[in-house]
Amino acid sequence: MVAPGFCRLSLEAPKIAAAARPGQFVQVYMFSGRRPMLPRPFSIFNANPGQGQISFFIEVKGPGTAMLAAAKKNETWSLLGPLGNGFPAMPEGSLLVAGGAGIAPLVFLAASTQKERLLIYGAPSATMLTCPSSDLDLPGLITLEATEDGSRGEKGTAPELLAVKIKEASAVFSCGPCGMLAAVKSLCVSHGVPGWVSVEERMACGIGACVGCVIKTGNGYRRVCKDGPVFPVEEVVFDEQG
Amino acid sequence: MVAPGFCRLSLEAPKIAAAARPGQFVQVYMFSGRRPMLPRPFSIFNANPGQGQISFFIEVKGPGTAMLAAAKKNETWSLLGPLGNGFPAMPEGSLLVAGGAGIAPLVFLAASTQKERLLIYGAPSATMLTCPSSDLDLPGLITLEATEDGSRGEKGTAPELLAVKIKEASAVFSCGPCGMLAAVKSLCVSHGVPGWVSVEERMACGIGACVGCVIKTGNGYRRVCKDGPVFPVEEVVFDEQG
Amino acid sequence: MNRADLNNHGDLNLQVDLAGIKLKTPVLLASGPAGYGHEYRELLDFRTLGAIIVKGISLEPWTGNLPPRLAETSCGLLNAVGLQNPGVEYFLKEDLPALRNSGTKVIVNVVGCSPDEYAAVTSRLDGKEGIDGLEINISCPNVKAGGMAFGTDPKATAKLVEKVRRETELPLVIKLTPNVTDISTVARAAETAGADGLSLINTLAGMLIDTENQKPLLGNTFGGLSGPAVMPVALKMVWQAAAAVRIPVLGMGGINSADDALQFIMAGARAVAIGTGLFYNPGLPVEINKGLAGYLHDKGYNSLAEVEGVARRQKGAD
Amino acid sequence: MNRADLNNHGDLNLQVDLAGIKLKTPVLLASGPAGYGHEYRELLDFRTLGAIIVKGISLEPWTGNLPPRLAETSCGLLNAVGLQNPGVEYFLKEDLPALRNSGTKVIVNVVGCSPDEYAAVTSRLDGKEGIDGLEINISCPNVKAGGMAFGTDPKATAKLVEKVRRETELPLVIKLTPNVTDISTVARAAETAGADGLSLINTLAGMLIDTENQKPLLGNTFGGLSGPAVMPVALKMVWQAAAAVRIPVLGMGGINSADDALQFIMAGARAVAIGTGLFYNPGLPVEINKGLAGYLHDKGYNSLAEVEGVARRQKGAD
Ligand SMILES: Cc1cc2nc3c(=O)[nH]c(=O)nc-3n(C[C@H](O)[C@H](O)[C@H](O)COP(=O)(O)OP(=O)(O)OC[C@H]3O[C@@H](n4cnc5c(N)ncnc54)[C@H](O)[C@@H]3O)c2cc1C
Ligand SMILES: Cc1cc2nc3c(=O)[nH]c(=O)nc-3n(C[C@H](O)[C@H](O)[C@H](O)COP(=O)(O)OP(=O)(O)OC[C@H]3O[C@@H](n4cnc5c(N)ncnc54)[C@H](O)[C@@H]3O)c2cc1C
Ligand SMILES: Cc1cc2nc3c(=O)[nH]c(=O)nc-3n(C[C@H](O)[C@H](O)[C@H](O)COP(=O)(O)O)c2cc1C
Ligand SMILES: Cc1cc2nc3c(=O)[nH]c(=O)nc-3n(C[C@H](O)[C@H](O)[C@H](O)COP(=O)(O)O)c2cc1C
Ligand code: FES
Ligand code: FES
Repeated sequence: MVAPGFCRLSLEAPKIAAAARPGQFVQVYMFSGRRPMLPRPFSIFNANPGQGQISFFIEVKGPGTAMLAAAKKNETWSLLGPLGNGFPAMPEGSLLVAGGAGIAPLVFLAASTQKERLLIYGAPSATMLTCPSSDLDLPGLITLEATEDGSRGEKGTAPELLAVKIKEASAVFSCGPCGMLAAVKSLCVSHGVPGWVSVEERMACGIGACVGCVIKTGNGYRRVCKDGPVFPVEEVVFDEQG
Repeated sequence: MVAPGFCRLSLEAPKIAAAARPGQFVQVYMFSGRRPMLPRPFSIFNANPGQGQISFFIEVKGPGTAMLAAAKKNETWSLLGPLGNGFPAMPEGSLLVAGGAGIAPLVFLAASTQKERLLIYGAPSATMLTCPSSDLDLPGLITLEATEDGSRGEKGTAPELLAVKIKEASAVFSCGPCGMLAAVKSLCVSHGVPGWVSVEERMACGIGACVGCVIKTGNGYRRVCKDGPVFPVEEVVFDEQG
Repeated sequence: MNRADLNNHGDLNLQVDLAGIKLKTPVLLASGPAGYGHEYRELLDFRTLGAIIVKGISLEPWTGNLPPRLAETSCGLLNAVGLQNPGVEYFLKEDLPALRNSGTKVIVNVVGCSPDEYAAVTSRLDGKEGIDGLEINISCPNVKAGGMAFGTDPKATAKLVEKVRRETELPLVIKLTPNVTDISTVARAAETAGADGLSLINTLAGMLIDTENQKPLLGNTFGGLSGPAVMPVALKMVWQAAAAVRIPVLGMGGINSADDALQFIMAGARAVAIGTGLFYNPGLPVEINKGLAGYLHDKGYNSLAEVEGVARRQKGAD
Repeated sequence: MNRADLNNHGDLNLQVDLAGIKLKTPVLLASGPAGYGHEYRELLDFRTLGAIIVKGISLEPWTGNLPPRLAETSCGLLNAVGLQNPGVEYFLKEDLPALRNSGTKVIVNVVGCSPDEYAAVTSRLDGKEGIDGLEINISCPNVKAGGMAFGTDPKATAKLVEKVRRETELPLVIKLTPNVTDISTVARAAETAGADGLSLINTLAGMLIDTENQKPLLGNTFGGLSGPAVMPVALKMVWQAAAAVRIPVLGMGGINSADDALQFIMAGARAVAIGTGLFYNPGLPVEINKGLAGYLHDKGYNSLAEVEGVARRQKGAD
């Protein structure tokens, strides 16, 4: 538990740790024919190939995440990964935009380089800025916090802050709730800044076989698990369904 | 765990302990819409009104009994009971015939009096005579063990031993597998000795409402949970279905 | 406001009118699991119930099916009780008097082997004090028509409902079977023939095999599946039935929480019934009432009517 | 003999002949969950499978349904993928070549909007190297007949099967939908029209509602229920279908263990398929093979044929 309803889970998984790229995810198997039944996907929050470890940053939402939050030391979990495409290489002067639990893949991304980069981290209020600040204490990373109620950092939403900062950005990398990503998309498009977003959808196989996890894109339905989870922001179609 | 696959579970349940009569049972609630879903019925093995405790003697068969066998100290379980009719009063010179896990209600019955009584306790082999001998160490109770492979006590089945002893018996009280109870029935009927058996059937409500737990009797289908679990042996119809 | 305080539901109105029966709350006991109510009255305060629907009653006593009659499945229960019941005369004499004082409305579930038998039971129940409505269980095999259930054929359903309708002025709820290709046509047939309401679903046909003994686990081979496993199937059929008719619908099938109950109401049900859930949690009806009241309170609604069918309106399904 | 040693099944014969397709083992991958096989080959040794049944293939590419397409239920999975697929030409060019070397037999699941489309797909697949049989999914909506699935009407089923039969000599397995009043008549219609085998069940129609957003959870409103929740329903339909026809039956629906698989075989199935189980346990097919071999060994049987339908014989159901 790092904050109420959130936990950081570290696992020994040398192969995944060695192969993982920022933006990729891992399926955690529950191995049961009842809820939680399907494997649960989590972004890789941190990968340490030296120690053979990876970690997740998990928000407890239902039975699967509750089980993981209750996991004890030395328990064994079955993992499949790394899965998905991951983010492209980040250019100098990139802007990372995280909403709430969407911080997970962006921390790994931020840690993957020492280039100049700025993280905008927004949430409705201070209590939802749950990522431990030690995880954000990365060489050369500047973090700007934003809360809608002004309880920490700037008062406002992450996209509002992005609107101010985007002019100086070479590229935008974002993860968070749909509404936020939609706002990020309009900003990127209107400013002509390339952007990438990591999106979520309910998954079954997690490996591209079942076509269950699609989202609407400009190129038709695309699989989040195999074609994503990272998509060029202009490709993703956000609508009320989201 | 008192033997592999068996456990003795003691619970604080003052009201049940005070009201319980031998042959009655308790429903243990699982409170879940998935297996183990339905409450599980167990005979009262021991009731101590003074200490407000009851105990069960449980054979692990599936998910429900496995959960109970794994129960930890200070856990709370929801119980409903005592349920069912229980055995009638036991006359001097009664014979108790137990097969395997069927020992549970007969130990409570044996402990309910100091009258002269004989317990025949049979199982396929010694490892299945699982009831701790301390529980059978009751004033005035004589226990005869029987195993089919002769690994402990007499070699033979409980009914074979009963056939020898029944002539001296005033009444027979029995619990165990169907095949054994059917043999007990023929012996009681042919010797004109009154007999009572505690039978089992899958239950849902446990209180007589759903008519799910019936067995075939000379008086039509009767509910094990409400009209039983103890029936006059001549009333029960044993057939291949059992 | 604390959820635990919601027992009296504050100002919230949980009352509903089901086919002319005024219910204090929208949570009923489904026919079967609670029998004729005697036993569960000790485990559950009946005054918190909208109504109890008693177990199916036939003209003469029925003996029911060979045991075993029950089996647990993955998130479900198979039963093959076979509608064992003591017959209508016994019910009137021995069960109804106690039900009159149980603190809730009483709906009697009616079964039969022929339209004449259904009609005869209905006629015997008509006008009896303490009976607030009838639920006609049309899942019984139509003996004259090869044993398929009445409720699998819209024409047989219509005939049966018309016949029963002539015998009583009592609110008439027709209980549909889910083992059909198209629930809408059966629902419409029942409405046109004079039903005041529909209830669904009855159990889904199923079976298990005991691989040790190499034979079906239930004495009757086939049984009816209920419990959480069937909930998505039940919800879909309630959605379809509510689209097909204008009379109110009583939804049931695997309801295990207030959220499940809300799903049925948002699909178009006027009220819900709990069957299998009672076995594993006799407090479930009370929990669901509290949960529904909590939901209305939290979202600022004044009555359940405001959410009835709301998911259908959003989808433009009406 | 240790269960763990049973990987090679010793002397035991797990081979079966399904509709003329010789299968190494009686455990197949059901159509859909494993797509066209590429991805699961890394998680599962296909040589242990009787066959892979690939995901439904139509004449032209189908785009499928609006997301969300998946939802978990109590012991079940709802899916509304909507048969998204790249069409038969793409399949032949991009998917079939890899399947030829996958180490197992290949059965292609065929879908369509009209009998003509089914026939056209069948004709394109006919005679292609590496295709061992076809499974005709008759759960698709019959667009010309009001959108009810072909498989809900015995006449529409017969017409469809006859038409497809004319296009190929390949073994033809007809995949039945469980959303029908009477599976027997559909099963017989398919047999009479020329089917070599039947497979069932496809998913049960169901839905869920998101009470937070007050709308159906799936983008398509309705979806198909699969997984352990449906197993007793599937088993009963396999039992009935096996009673109705002489051609072999491939059983599926919620199989989660070797004991489940045995139940289907004892009900009369020749072989079984695993769908949803693959998602939560990719090793399930291998486990089931081992479990079946272990059962045969422990009980002294030499082949699965000795237990096929054994629970039916005991009940005198044949
Ligand atoms: C590629 C990917 C990466 C993810 N990374 C993270 C992460 O790093 N940290 C984290 O906390 N969560 C992450 N998620 C979301 C996480 O997978 C879900 O919250 C989790 O599966 C919920 O399981 P549950 O059993 O606890 O809740 P459930 O009862 O299954 O669901 C609770 C609620 O969560 C939502 N939900 C469920 N599954 C998904 C899903 N696959 N995608 C989106 N929403 C879902 C639904 O609204 C549902 O009502 C990610 C999802 C995807 C697809
Ligand atoms: C009145 C009564 C008293 C009982 N007393 C005892 C007791 O003192 N100690 C004890 O160990 N067991 C007793 N039982 C049996 C016990 O209830 C079952 O073994 C238990 O419910 C199995 O639950 P499970 O989840 O472990 O296994 P499940 O998976 O539910 O069942 C495993 C196997 O046990 C059998 N079984 C399941 N339920 C019952 C049942 N209600 N009656 C008979 N067989 C069943 C079936 O063959 C089943 O295949 C009693 C049963 C009844 C009806
Ligand atoms: C043990 C049992 C007995 C039942 N008996 C009847 C009955 O007599 N008449 C009837 O219409 N439905 C009967 N049902 C069906 C239920 O009323 C209900 O429709 C079904 O179980 C689905 O709801 P549930 O999942 O909440 O149990 C019975 C169900 C069970 C489990
Ligand atoms: C995600 C998914 C996709 C499916 N796609 C198909 C399909 O394309 N064609 C078909 O005939 N059945 C399809 N099915 C049905 C399965 O083949 C199977 O009949 C059903 O899921 C029951 O088996 P199960 O419970 O083991 O999954 C699909 C099922 C799932 C879960
Ligand atoms: S989860 Fe199966 S394709 Fe993405
Ligand atoms: S278990 Fe319901 S009547 Fe006995």
